Amino acid sequence: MMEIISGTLLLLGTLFILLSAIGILRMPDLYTRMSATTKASTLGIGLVLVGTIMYWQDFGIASRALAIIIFLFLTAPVAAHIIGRAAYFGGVPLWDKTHIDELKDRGETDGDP
Amino acid sequence: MTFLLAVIIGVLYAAGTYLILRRSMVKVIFGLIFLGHAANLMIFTVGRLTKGAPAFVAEGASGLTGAFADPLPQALILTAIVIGFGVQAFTIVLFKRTYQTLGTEDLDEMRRTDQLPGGKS
Amino acid sequence: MNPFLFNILLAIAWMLLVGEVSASTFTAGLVVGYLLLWLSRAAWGETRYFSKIPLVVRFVLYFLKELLIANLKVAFDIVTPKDYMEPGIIAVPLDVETDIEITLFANLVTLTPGTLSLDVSADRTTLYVHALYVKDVDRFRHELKNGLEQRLIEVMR
Amino acid sequence: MPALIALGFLSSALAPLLYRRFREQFGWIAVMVPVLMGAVLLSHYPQIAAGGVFRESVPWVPSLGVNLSFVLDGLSLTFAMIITTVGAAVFLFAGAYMKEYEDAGRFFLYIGIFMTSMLGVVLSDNMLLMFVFWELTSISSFLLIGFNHHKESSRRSALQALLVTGGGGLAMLAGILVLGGVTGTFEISSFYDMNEAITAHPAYPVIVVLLLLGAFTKSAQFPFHFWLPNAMEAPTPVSAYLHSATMVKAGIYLIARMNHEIGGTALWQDTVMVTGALTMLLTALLAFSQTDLKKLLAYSTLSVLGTLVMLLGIGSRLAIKAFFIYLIAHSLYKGTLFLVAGTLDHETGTRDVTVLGGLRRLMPFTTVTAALASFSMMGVIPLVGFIGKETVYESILEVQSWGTYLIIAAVVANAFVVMVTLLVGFRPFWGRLRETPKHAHEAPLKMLVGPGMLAFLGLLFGLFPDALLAPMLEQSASSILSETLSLKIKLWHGVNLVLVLSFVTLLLGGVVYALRSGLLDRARQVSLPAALTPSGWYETGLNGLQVLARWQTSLVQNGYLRNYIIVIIATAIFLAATALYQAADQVSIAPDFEVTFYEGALAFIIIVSTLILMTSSSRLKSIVALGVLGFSIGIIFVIYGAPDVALTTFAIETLNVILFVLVLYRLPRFLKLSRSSNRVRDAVIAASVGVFMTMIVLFATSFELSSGLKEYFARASLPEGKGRNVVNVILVDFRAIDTLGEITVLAVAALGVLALLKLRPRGRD
Amino acid sequence: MNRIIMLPLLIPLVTAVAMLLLRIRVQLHRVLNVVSAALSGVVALAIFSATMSSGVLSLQVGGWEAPFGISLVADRLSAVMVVMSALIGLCTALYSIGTIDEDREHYFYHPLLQLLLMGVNGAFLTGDIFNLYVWFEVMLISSFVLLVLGGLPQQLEGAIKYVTLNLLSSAIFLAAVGILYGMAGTLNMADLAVRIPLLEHRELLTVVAVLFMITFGVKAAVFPLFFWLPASYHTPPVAVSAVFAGLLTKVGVYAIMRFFTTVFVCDDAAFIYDVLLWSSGFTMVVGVLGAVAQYDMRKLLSFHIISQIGYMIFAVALQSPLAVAGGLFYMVHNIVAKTNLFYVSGLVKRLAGSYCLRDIGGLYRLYPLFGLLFLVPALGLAGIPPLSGFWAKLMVIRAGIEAGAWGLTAVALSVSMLTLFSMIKIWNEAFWKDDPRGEQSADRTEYHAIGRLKQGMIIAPIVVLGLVTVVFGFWFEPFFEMMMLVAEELLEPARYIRSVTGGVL
Amino acid sequence: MYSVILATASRYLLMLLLIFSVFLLLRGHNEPGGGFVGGLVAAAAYALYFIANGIDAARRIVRFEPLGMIASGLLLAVLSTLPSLLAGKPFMSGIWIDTGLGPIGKVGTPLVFDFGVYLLVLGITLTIIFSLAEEDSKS
Amino acid sequence: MSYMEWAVQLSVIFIGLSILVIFLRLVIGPSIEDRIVALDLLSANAIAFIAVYSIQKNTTTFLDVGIIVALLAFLGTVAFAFYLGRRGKQ
Ligand code: NA
Ligand code: NA
Repeated sequence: MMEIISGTLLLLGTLFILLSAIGILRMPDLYTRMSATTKASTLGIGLVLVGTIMYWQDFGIASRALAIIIFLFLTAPVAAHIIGRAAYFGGVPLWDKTHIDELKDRGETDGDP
Repeated sequence: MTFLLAVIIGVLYAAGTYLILRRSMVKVIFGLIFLGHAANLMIFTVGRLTKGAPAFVAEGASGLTGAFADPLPQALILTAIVIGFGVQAFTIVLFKRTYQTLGTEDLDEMRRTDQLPGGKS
Repeated sequence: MNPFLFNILLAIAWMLLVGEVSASTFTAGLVVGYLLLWLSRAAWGETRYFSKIPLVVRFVLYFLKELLIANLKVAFDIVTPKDYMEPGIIAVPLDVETDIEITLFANLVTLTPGTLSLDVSADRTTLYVHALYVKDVDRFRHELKNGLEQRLIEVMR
Repeated sequence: MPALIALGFLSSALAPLLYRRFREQFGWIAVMVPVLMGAVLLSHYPQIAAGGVFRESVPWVPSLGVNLSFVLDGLSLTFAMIITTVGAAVFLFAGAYMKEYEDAGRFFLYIGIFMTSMLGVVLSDNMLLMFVFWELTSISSFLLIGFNHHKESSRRSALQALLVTGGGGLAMLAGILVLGGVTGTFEISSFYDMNEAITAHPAYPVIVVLLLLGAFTKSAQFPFHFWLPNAMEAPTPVSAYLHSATMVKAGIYLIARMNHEIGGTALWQDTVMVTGALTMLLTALLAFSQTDLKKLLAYSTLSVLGTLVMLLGIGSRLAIKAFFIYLIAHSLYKGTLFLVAGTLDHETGTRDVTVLGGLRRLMPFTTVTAALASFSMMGVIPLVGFIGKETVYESILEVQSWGTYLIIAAVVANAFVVMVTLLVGFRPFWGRLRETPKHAHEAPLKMLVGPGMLAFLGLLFGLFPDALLAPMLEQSASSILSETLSLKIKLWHGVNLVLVLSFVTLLLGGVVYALRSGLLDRARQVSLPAALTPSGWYETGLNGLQVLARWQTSLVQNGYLRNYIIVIIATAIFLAATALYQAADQVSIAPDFEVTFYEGALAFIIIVSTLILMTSSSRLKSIVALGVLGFSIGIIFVIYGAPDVALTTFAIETLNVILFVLVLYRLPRFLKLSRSSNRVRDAVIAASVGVFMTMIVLFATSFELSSGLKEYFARASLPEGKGRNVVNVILVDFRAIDTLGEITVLAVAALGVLALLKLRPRGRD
Repeated sequence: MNRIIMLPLLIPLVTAVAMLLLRIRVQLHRVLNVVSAALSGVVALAIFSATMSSGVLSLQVGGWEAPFGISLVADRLSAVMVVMSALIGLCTALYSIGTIDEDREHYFYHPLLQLLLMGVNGAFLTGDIFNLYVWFEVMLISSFVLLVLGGLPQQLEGAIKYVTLNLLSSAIFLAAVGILYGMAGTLNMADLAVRIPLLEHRELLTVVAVLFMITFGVKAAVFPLFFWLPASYHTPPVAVSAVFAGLLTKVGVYAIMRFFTTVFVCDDAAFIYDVLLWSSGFTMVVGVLGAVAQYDMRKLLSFHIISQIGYMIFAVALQSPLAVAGGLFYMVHNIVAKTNLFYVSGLVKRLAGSYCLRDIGGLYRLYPLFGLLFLVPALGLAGIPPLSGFWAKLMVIRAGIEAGAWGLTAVALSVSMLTLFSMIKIWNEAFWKDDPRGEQSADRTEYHAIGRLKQGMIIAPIVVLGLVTVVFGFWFEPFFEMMMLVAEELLEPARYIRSVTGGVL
Repeated sequence: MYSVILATASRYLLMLLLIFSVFLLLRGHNEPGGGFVGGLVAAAAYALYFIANGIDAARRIVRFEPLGMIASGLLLAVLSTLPSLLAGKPFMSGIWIDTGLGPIGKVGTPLVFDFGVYLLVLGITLTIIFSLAEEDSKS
Repeated sequence: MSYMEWAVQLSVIFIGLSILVIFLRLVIGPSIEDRIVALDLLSANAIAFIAVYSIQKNTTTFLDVGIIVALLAFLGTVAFAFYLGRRGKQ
């Protein structure tokens, strides 16, 4: 039973990962790529790791896998944020169909502390 | 995979060699890093490969049995990697200082310490 | 004494009683301790330690749901050849105030697919969000504020 | 004798101190050393004359066959007496002559070292010991020739003398070592009886050539003669002592000393004789156009040295007898004349014969001394020079095959020597008085005693040759020849062919002298082109050496880092490929071709990111590629069961990124700097390295490795190393000292970074 | 007793750590440096006498028996080298006090010197081929930092080449160690010596040997692998140049000796000896011609290092006891004389204001005794009897003649001529020639500005090393016997192997 | 380049990473990890903090002079060799004490050695990063 | 072949494919930010691979590597962003 759940989680997770990979290839600009795929992969890894926890059913493994999940959920958005911000202020162009940009008018960052 | 690794090692050595022959200092650093990777992989491969069986003694066992990866090349590589890191960090900073001081990163312009005074070659 | 700290002390006590120093006994001690503390919550007077835990759990569940739905939406867009996206960068006025609140909110926004926190204004009153599906700007703003931000404030304060 | 040598060096070392203290009277102090040494050696005269030989040996480096072995026999006593006698005269003379030099104390140090070393050469009974002293004479000669070191010509001449004699010395060293290899010993007395064994040995020609190179350079034989006239840059006492009476005779001493041991063959005798004869004739002719007193004397010295060598080459009993008489005669009169030249220079301020004249009234004693020596030099009865020349002619006439040529050459050479004598010994004193830079008057006593004594000895030996010279010469000659001689030396042989030749010589000399002033200018013009003269060869060689050195250095050390790398790599590949080729028939490979999907993907990623890195001109792109590469390699370590290595790889890759990021944007964008031809060349080199390493890996993994170590670590890690992570146990326990070294490297690297970034140059060395 | 072997590693390390903890007290660094160097000297002598009397000392670090852990081994060769490193260490510690500026001292000059010595000693004492790599790296990184310390443009420029080429050689070393382990399954030198002759798959042995030879050849600066040396050795402060000149290349020579006489003794090594012989001839000639071309005193001396390495390699490759002993003594003598000449060059700079021989002169007139201090090492280096170099030359030449290596012997002799020539060039230019800038005052130089104590610290090492050169020359017999004992032991690796493996293997 | 999001996150991540680094150090003898990786992770934590908050802030939170860490790390490594000498065992032999404390387990000189490695690696990495960053912020 | 084995095999293939696709984005860029995002994603894939591989090889030791990868990948990304911020300022 656990094997079935675990195996399915693995497949589901890796599928999400593959999806995000296709996403990063297909999406039109950097922001849409990031927007779409960073978390897809985060979710995918999460699922894979849950599958791993199910498979081993060992506390030590579970704690390590959980640590990875927690860490990923903590860091992935931060990473996406700073790259996105750097890209925006560094002049990486938006997709043509981006119909609204409320940041453009402000145009300055909050600077160094 | 041994074959593939041998090819990878060859590629890394070739790339490292090519890069340390460049005139740009940064490329030379990349070349040295490549040579380091190549040497580490080489030690690893030549020490014979064992897939997926790290040299950890299981709980309750007193020693390793069955197939397991040779721990010695790993220890050697670890030492070499760490040493390589230290040396590389120093080298990177050295190159940076050199660039700042001499105002060029073209190695062809760094020939004064070799040349005979007044002589051109 | 802070009930949280005491909970930890209880867990350690449990560990010693069981006579096994391990992570699993410690976790068990935590759960047992929480239950005991909850049972005797009257003794602790005015504290939000006990109402917080269920709130957090609810928030996490809400978030996971949002995550899954948004992911599927994006996934659909990825695997189908036609693009349904109408991306834009929206300024979202913030009600959250402290660093940790802002950070959490921004991160949660980012984690939900389709949105990405690009920047926080220097006066910390506005979050700029890049979103994939912005049909109506004001509605988008409203949903974000009433949904995620409101629940977050609940948990945090 | 070791004590005597030690005393010599010790007293030399004291000279500068004593000189400072007793400046005025130093000549009298200095002269005590040669006098004392001479006296000590002379005290053995009775026994030596009776055929005794004194040997003393103190082990020095016995394992190498080098001992402080000394021998005092007739031959060495003769030379030793020349050294001490002329030494005494020169020291006394120099005490006054050198006063105008500020560092005269050092002069006595050097000349003292020289004298002692020279005594060492002639007293050594060990070839290597002799070589040691030999080299010391070269060095002290160098220091003395360059004594006027502010003059460039002095420095050049000193260097020239050192290089020529030093180079010959090295050949001699090789010869000695080969000889030692043949005989098994370096003790000269030990191979006294080995002549047959040595001459029959296949290495014999090598020995002869090498030893003679040493002798000929030291004794300034053609074509190595050119350094000697140039050595006249030295203060005159040095010229009198080293470059006329003693040091230049070291080579002659060597030939004489070795004659019995390795001579007797056509190779030895003919080489020596022909070289000597050539030197005798050519250098005498070269004297023709000289005007400097010392140069004139130097060329006549060369001619005499040639004669002496030639006599040794003739090697007959008569020739050896002539050799000794001529040797002594020459040392006495030439020493005198050099000192006279020194006196003239000192008193008049010039050494140019063409501007000197009529000094006989102002310098009567010098005039007499010069005349005495000159008569001896010209071979006029009753001076010892007369006997010398008579015997020389006599012995040449005995020579069978070459005799006629040799006698003509000898007469011509001697005629030129006569010319020199007339120029140096008479012309400055006779005729009308001429203006000189300094106002001349008679030299002080200290400068007169030495030359006077030497000249007087020449007369004495001429008058009583049989009593004074014969006994010692008998013993000397028997050191050279294998038989005991009984010599009779007579002043007057009666009227015979030899006497006629003596007259012809004088007559011819007079004619040459008379013709000289008319021909002088023309003679100067016909100087040979540099390419044809040995000194030209020397100059060309020296310049060529410099040019070659510069060319080679700028070729090899060209400053291009990549050239250096290419050479190193090419050398490695060439040698390794050669080695591999030699073992090619045994090589076999059995690679494992099995590849899973993810391994293939990994390899693909590694190779593509490598290509990106090699071609990219964007810095950041390169670093991203480097990151991908590092992570991929890390994954390989994961796949093959090396989690610790993988961890470390990941950690270091990330730190590298941080480092690069902090450093990189200070650096310029990559430029394509190399020419495309260079790129092709580099690609070929790189590819060969890659192929080579791939092959090595395949070969090395073609068989099972049975390493007891792997199993041992697996067994001992937990029970003895107390750890389950075998790799970590190796790192912190089994091979902890590796790790200690490793962290030391890290610490130093950090210090280096700190110093590089914080310590700013302030223009120090 | 054999525990004493670790002290040449520990003493410098502990000293360096102490210095780093006491960072501000630079004066204390100086004292510590000297004390530590002196202590190392005592230890080195103790090790030396122990190896002379009771044979090979070995220490299994961590108590792990031989091929499994790492062995430190002191045989006579190692002991001699450790003594030399201590001597140079002590002299340089003194000389540094007189010549190193306080900025550099503040940026770890003294601890770096100690760690350099630690690396050098480690290389001399280790009995494990990978551990040798580690000590090489310790030595290298210390030398890198010492080389650039101060950050002058020419230092940086020289360091770029020095660093790159040495890293290249390290990469080759690492590869060679890896392949060797892959073939023989061990890293212990004694164990390797036992296993290599018995290997079944030996086709790569010569290739591995070539790689090792290239690595050590680069370190030793043999032809054509020496380029890093003349590019850099003249750029750092002269005390650093001196210790580099004395010790670093000799570590390469030591490694060649060790590897190709103890570890790698089989028919496959014949190829290496041939290559070494060829290389030695070129090394002698190219090095000395390089010196002839130079007018910068330190550059001139640097090229001479190369030339003299040629003699050592020549001797080592001949492999007879006399040759090896000769090569060894050549090395010992050269360490002393060459270091001393660099010290002298520093003094020349401080007295005359420049290293460039064209620009200076008149030293002999002003400082005649200094002339003597120069002549001793210079003539010693040129092999003028009875100074140390004469015996070294004598042994090597004799060994060459005995081996019938006529051509190379002739080369060696001619090169010694050119050595003399370039030493005399220094003498003529710096000492005898008048100063081209006109008369200089004798007491207004950089040297006279530094005070009595520092002056003494400059002079003392020059005098000490000069005396060593003289003592070697005059009392050569005991040293000769010593060198022969060392060579015999080296050529008879069984004793080394027995000591390390305890006779187990 | 300051981002309130990154700065806030870095404060929490710092603690997380530091704990993890100690964890890696302590069980490196039995599981993957060890002093070297532990030290690198700790350094990474401070590096992160530096990037998020600037060099001065990072300097402030590192309580010890990095150079001192290097020296102490080396010192510890050297000191770990002393017990073997006092116990009369071969140089650098491991000496072990059983603490009886479950997760900590046996404590021995190799652990002390590994801790030395940890400190040193942390020290050198900080030295390198901080001095580069300082030079960077100066110009 | 059990379901689990089958699932693991397939998962590895998914990850492998995904890695190749992401790598393609890394190669083509076009902006440096694209490459950095791709690199970040690659390391996420590496974590997944490590998890699946540890099941395939039935060893648990690799999971620790996963933690480190997660951690360091983040740091790397931050460092790149730091650089980009610097570059933007210049
Ligand atoms: Na991430
Ligand atoms: Na570890």
